[in-house]
Amino acid sequence: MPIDAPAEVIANHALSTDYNVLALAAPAIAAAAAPGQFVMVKAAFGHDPLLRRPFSVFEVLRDDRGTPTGISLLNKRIGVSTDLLYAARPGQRVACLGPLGRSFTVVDPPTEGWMVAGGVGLAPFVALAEALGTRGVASTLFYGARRAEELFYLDVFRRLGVELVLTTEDGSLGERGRVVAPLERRLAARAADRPVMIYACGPEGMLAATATTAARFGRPCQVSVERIMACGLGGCYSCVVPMRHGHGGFHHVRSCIAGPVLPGDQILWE
Amino acid sequence: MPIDAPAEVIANHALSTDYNVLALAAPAIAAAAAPGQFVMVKAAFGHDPLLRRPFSVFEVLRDDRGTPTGISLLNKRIGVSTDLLYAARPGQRVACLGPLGRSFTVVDPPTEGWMVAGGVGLAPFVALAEALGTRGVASTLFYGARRAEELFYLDVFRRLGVELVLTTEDGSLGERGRVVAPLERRLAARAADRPVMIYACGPEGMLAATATTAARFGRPCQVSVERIMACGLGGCYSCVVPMRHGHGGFHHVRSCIAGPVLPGDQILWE
Amino acid sequence: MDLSVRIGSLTLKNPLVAASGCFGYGVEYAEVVDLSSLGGIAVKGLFLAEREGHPAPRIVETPAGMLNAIGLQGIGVHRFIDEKLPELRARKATVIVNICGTTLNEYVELARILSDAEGVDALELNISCPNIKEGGITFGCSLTGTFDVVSAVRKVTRLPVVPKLTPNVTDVASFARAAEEAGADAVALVNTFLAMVIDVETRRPKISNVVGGLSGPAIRPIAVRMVYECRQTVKIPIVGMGGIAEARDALEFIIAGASAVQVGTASFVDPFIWPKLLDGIRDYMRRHQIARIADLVGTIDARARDHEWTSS
Amino acid sequence: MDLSVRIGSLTLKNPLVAASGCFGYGVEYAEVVDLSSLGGIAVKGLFLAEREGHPAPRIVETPAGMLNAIGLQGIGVHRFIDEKLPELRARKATVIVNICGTTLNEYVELARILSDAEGVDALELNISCPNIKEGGITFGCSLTGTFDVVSAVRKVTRLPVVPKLTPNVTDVASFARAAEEAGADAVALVNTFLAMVIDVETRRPKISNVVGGLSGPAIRPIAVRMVYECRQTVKIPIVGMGGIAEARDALEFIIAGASAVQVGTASFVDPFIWPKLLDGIRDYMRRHQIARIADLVGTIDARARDHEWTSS
Ligand SMILES: Cc1cc2nc3c(=O)[nH]c(=O)nc-3n(C[C@H](O)[C@H](O)[C@H](O)COP(=O)(O)OP(=O)(O)OC[C@H]3O[C@@H](n4cnc5c(N)ncnc54)[C@H](O)[C@@H]3O)c2cc1C
Ligand SMILES: Cc1cc2nc3c(=O)[nH]c(=O)nc-3n(C[C@H](O)[C@H](O)[C@H](O)COP(=O)(O)OP(=O)(O)OC[C@H]3O[C@@H](n4cnc5c(N)ncnc54)[C@H](O)[C@@H]3O)c2cc1C
Ligand SMILES: Cc1cc2nc3c(=O)[nH]c(=O)nc-3n(C[C@H](O)[C@H](O)[C@H](O)COP(=O)(O)O)c2cc1C
Ligand SMILES: Cc1cc2nc3c(=O)[nH]c(=O)nc-3n(C[C@H](O)[C@H](O)[C@H](O)COP(=O)(O)O)c2cc1C
Ligand code: FES
Ligand code: FES
Repeated sequence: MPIDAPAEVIANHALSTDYNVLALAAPAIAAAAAPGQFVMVKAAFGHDPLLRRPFSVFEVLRDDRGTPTGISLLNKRIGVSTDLLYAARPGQRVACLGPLGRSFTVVDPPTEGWMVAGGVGLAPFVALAEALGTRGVASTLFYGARRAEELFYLDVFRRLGVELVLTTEDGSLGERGRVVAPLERRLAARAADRPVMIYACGPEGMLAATATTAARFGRPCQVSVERIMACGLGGCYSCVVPMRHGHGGFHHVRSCIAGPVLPGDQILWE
Repeated sequence: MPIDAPAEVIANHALSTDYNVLALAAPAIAAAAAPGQFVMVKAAFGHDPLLRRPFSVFEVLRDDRGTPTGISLLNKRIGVSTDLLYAARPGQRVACLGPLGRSFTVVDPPTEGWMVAGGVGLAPFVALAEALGTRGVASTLFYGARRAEELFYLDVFRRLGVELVLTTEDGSLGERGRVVAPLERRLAARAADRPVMIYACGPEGMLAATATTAARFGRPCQVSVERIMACGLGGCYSCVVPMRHGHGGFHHVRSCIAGPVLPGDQILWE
Repeated sequence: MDLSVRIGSLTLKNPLVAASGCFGYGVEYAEVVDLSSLGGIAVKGLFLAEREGHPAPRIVETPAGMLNAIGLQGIGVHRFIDEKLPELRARKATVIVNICGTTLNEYVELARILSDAEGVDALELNISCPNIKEGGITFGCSLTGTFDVVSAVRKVTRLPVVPKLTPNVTDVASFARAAEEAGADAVALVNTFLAMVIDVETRRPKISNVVGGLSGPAIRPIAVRMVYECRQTVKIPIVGMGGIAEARDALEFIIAGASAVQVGTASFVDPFIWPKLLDGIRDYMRRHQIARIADLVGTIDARARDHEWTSS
Repeated sequence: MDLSVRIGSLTLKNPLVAASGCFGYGVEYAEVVDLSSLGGIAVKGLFLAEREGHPAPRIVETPAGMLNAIGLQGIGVHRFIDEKLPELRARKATVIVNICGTTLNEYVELARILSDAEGVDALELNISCPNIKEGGITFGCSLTGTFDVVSAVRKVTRLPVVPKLTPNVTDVASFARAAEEAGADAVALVNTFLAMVIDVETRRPKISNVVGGLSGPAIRPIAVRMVYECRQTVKIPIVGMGGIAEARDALEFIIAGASAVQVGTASFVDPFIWPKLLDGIRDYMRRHQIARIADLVGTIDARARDHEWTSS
């Protein structure tokens, strides 16, 4: 059952002029959250902005004894609510409902976990990398952004023993170009290798490319999709994704309850 | 010309669970403000709450050299914007437009200045008391509230040499009852005395009683009325007060530009 | 304290109903809300057949409101009866089924099928959805269409029949009257306002269907006025809605003339809203010494505070 | 960059017009706004005679909007011409006079008087004020009423005639067409939505007139849709308004089909809004390489992103 916490802002670290990490006191949500799940956050009082906004659980925060105390969000400013979350101050409260949605399915060795992140699509992967690490799964993060300064938390992934494959659009760090390119090469190179589960989160085009590439190499792929959501609970049917079924048909599933993590090969990409 | 300042909150002192004094950095407004004028304040971003709210200039704040640096507002929580202003934190900005409206006419000796304040109607009188003091006018503040804890800034008035006549509804300080009673007695007692200008601010009923009483004793009376205002500049015609004219007729004047200070004897009280 | 509300032969245990399209089929909320604690649940609009609705984006936020054009995605009446109704019954929900057709016969057919199903408590006729081209609102925007569909459904069911009116008309009260004359047990209003948001950068509408329906607090003052107008016109109960987000808002509709209210958009923002609304209403009744919520309905004191004045 | 806009024989220097009733007679704002920098000023609605309007409270705030029932307080056309027009002329304002009558003859009379006055640039016919009982909106809610009043005024004036339409109708585009057929040079829309707010503690309406007109950002998506519908229906220019608070909002109306826009409520919140709006529009035109604002009008790309799907 989701919890609605009037979560206090514990800390707000600006990572850049667009990105910040917002730490929220929400022990019950933190204790229940699985990698890939999200929360619905209301950033302001009053009716403008009106609706909550969906955010992946970025980190599960813990006290010295390892007890979950809260969660953090990786926030990217793109509009009114994300602006407010960027400017949030410690002490302030934001309504935070969760954890919601279907999480990533965490694999076991010998299967490897390959994470593919584009920009703010990094958000679910700290938690996933931890879960993979706990199970002893060898993991790789393919992570692309516009430029070096927008590749965040690399040390955290390194500390978790995650192999990093980085790309930037301007070539300022890692390979120049899109993140799907090295993924594809790696898949091609290791076609006959150990089993791999691919996890992807990022812009729709990147997800489609990742899913298609994975399918081409016969690898399973879980993608976390992003849709505009009003309720996050299956009530409004705003967040649908067309999923193939039967003989060329499709149906619309609600990504808030059937997802946000969905099997990449079943999505009817535009 | 009114100034629209994105005024930074310098300090916020809670006086009680309902009242606070909010200090705003707004040098240009502070320099221009006259006693009884008001500012239009927008307490939140976004469109809910939508409109600005009118507030009297409570204090003109000055630096060590006496240069105006800002103003303070005496705020009473009664709804959404006043709640937000009660909770405002230093560093935050509120849009503040002013100074607006017609100020009190400050008299000269030997005329005395009698101020009549009900509750938050105290707001314009710190500034007025200072102005009267500067001119050497002997002044008295008749000040009523619900209870002792809601009689604020008494020391400030004492320091300004203002005689205090206090009333509380529960009798916890000063006379029990409404503030117009001692005013009336004083008027009756001093009917043949020196000239007096009466200034009143507070609930409509108190204003009407003050104006009627003043008129009965043939004393001039300036009242600061409170109307719901959308613009504060004469644009919307929302803030009207019916003023007598001619032969039993009346017309509606806009209290934001013709007031908020109006001659008490010309208002058509309900 | 008596919170119960009568709609035709049906008694709701309290005036709070989940609005159609905003609460799935009810079962989605079973973890979050005690479904039996609600006055009723108006389930998502159902056609005879399954429908996939419009492609995303289906909603866009607007100042104090939102636009939606879901396109009535739904599982169809048969799967609803087989897959959802049993759970709703098991959870003791009061079930109001919102039905949509493209022809009069579809409404009649749906009404027949649902009248035979165990656990349906009332029918809400959606003749006001702005988001589909055929049927629906074409009935709701014509007085004879409204009259015809209500009387046709009336003939085939003993369930309470509650047509849901569109606010996109000049005189909503005349539609309430047509519904009353056709035998409706109550009228529900308002559905959403036809509206549009354009992305100026791409010059494309922000939702796939170009236009959608505006709901949420933004529309509340218009909806309250419409309920008030209908209350002056018809005798049957009114189910009021549009932007209710607090107990005070629900009370506004009740005082304007609604016997029951529905909440849609606000339950997206706060799915735990229901007990808060109920507590707020109870608190109000206590403070105002109102023993029966029915006694509050339509008690607005609407004497204009004054005539118009012309200068003397 | 060409920001000019043509309305009949009149050229506005830019598309930004102060909305009637929200800018007094213009002169109130002379200290705050360079009146000559506006595309135009629609002055407060004028009757032949002076009127005192409704008693306070005349407004109440609502979510992202406000209700008003001023009751058309005003100084009457003669005092306007004597006392305000000269200053407006001196300040080089483009003056659009919003006129109201209780009978068709009053509109005609007003039009005649104003056509003879030096400095009036256009007439906006207020046939849509929801806040007065007689006249006004009774014309605006009837197609023949709209046609009749526009053609009657048309006959007596060479000034551009711009009827202002009410949104409280089922099909606003049909009213735009009636206005066009009657010889209007443009239509302006929307006026406010009839609405109501009740104080639940007293059970009295929050404004003295019981009902009032809703304006502000809350209504914007409905207003944009209506402008879009009218654009599909008439050829004459449209003056769009309803909730514009940012350049982006103004652009939305223009892309939907408005040649000019008016701003009302938002200028209460920010009286210094005008240069900000203009800068925002200029910036947009620069970014999108639009040389003439006229080229942007009605350029919405409104192909529905998809047909409706039914399950396979
Ligand atoms: C499951 C999920 C997880 C997400 N996780 C993160 C995350 O960890 N960090 C992060 O920065 N962002 C995340 N997002 C995206 C985030 O929800 C949007 O950036 C945010 O809603 C934008 O809000 P806004 O008020 O700033 O934008 P607005 O000003 O409202 O609009 C700007 C744009 O944001 C998008 N948007 C608006 N409302 C929603 C909504 N309710 N849901 C989705 N998109 C919307 C629209 O495309 C719109 O054009 C996630 C989205 C989903 C669906
Ligand atoms: C010239 C003038 C000076 C004022 N000075 C002060 C002051 O120094 N300190 C102070 O605490 N209050 C002052 N007020 C009153 C103050 O403006 C209201 O308390 C405030 O607007 C309420 O806003 P809200 O959002 O909290 O209330 P809301 O939640 O909007 O409504 C609560 C009630 O407040 C009143 N109100 C709402 N909007 C306005 C408005 N725009 N103008 C006036 N009343 C309104 C209404 O009666 C309403 O029922 C003054 C009012 C005027 C006209
Ligand atoms: C996402 C969404 C879907 C809706 N679907 C339906 C529907 O299927 N049938 C219907 O009669 N009304 C539907 N409505 C309208 C609501 O039931 C309600 O009339 C409207 O939203 C106003 O109430 P609110 O402001 O509380 O949301 C829908 C509204 C929304 C927001
Ligand atoms: C306080 C107020 C007074 C108004 N008076 C008039 C009027 O006299 N004549 C008129 O045609 N419209 C009048 N209107 C309507 C506005 O001109 C405009 O159509 C409406 O407010 C929508 O625009 P907005 O949302 O930008 O305010 C008035 C609106 C307000 C808020
Ligand atoms: S967000 Fe409401 S159904 Fe998914
Ligand atoms: S507040 Fe707008 S005219 Fe006074």
